Amino acid sequence: MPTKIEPTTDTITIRLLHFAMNREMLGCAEERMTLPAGSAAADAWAQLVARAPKLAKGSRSQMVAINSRYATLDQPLQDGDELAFIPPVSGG
Amino acid sequence: MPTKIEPTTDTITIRLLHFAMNREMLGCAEERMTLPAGSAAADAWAQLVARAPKLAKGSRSQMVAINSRYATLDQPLQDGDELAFIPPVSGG
Amino acid sequence: MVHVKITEEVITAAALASRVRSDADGAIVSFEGVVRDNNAGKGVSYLEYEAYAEMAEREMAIIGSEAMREYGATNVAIVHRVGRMEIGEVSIAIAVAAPHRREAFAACAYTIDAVKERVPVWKKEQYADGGQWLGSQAEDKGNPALAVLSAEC
Amino acid sequence: MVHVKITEEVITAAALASRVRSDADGAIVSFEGVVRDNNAGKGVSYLEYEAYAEMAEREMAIIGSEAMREYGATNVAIVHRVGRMEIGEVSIAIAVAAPHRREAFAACAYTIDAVKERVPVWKKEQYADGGQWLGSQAEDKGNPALAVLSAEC
Repeated sequence: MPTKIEPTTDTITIRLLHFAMNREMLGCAEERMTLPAGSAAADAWAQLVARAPKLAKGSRSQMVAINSRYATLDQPLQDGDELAFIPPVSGG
Repeated sequence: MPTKIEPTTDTITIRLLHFAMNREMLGCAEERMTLPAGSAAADAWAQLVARAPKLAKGSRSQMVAINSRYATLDQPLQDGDELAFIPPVSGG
Repeated sequence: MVHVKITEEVITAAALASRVRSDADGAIVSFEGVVRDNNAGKGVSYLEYEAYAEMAEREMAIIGSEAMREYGATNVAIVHRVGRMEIGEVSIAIAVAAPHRREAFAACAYTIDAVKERVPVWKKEQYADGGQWLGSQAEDKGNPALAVLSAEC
Repeated sequence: MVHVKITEEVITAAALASRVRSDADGAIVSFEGVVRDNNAGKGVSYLEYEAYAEMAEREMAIIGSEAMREYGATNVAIVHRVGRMEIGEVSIAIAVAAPHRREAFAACAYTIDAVKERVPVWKKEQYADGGQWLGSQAEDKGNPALAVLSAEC
């Protein structure tokens, strides 16, 4: 398990949303996560995979959304951001 | 005016339907026409054009239908056939 | 299954969608032709449609069968309204069901193209200053034999 | 105008058609995605759809704008249903109005293609013997950076 990081001015807290197979593997639809300031989506994903290793299989097919917009893995997160990993979509 | 042909065993009588601009130029939607046996749609058209010369302008764009099916101009007509000239269609 | 009708009643694609669907279909594509307020910029007041109804229904049935055979549609419904229609009213409604969307789109587009090309229906546009049958300005493309004939009269 | 919605209610394209039409439009093309009883031959009992609703509505609005700008649609409406759906129920309804039919067909086909490609909605097929999220078998095409990362964990 990753070390729990206490909120300080050097940390950010984000809202994470989980959907579809991700939600089922993680066992929840929504959570808060505290990360070191300057963290990106990739850092949050690493924490999720550490907790639910089955997620790793889908790593290469996830898209990233920050505040309801497609984003890149390396975009720095801001405190209060809403982050979601988007497994392959199948709407329509 | 073409000579009126009296019905005999050597003649056929067909039902002619007129649509759209044809109907307006001819002043009727339906008529009977008696023709010599062996006549084709082209012969009926000639009679119509003689009666309403304005039809001539559209001669090259008419299609022919015999008994509700597209047909050719030279197909011999049978007694009792329903003949229609189909000006350019504009449905939809 | 092909359903066709020429009617004077108000029509909608919605009324056709449930007719065409079967349990193996994943896509329904519908087309509605609607009376526009202009044609190439000229203001249109209303339209009048006229049909050779019996033949039109026969041709629409043939077109529907072609859409099934050649484009993979499961079922096709085509209804064409005749008589006077105001701006915004539906003159033709088509619904096509197919297992997948590409077949449904292709079959529906084929159907309306074919209807416009060969179903005996005519449209008269009414303007503030008169009316005109559409197609009457169409380029000659038909029967050269008739042209010769009429030249003789 | 673009109208979009993610909803748990029953949806139909019919309810959208009147929303999209303007007096200059001559064509309305609609698409309904319907729950099929099979996928590649395997029997399906019912479907469950899940969406990232806020983002899905945002993406659908962008897609609708693209359909207008790039394909000449006048107005576009897109509604996607979520929750459990039985065979024959409509999961997505799209209606597109345009002055002429080719634009309406192209814009509607573009819209459903784009929705399937990038709107965050997921479908779980339920069979007699279990369920499966679709897309989970999709080929890798995403973020190589994540693969490296996860390999480290």
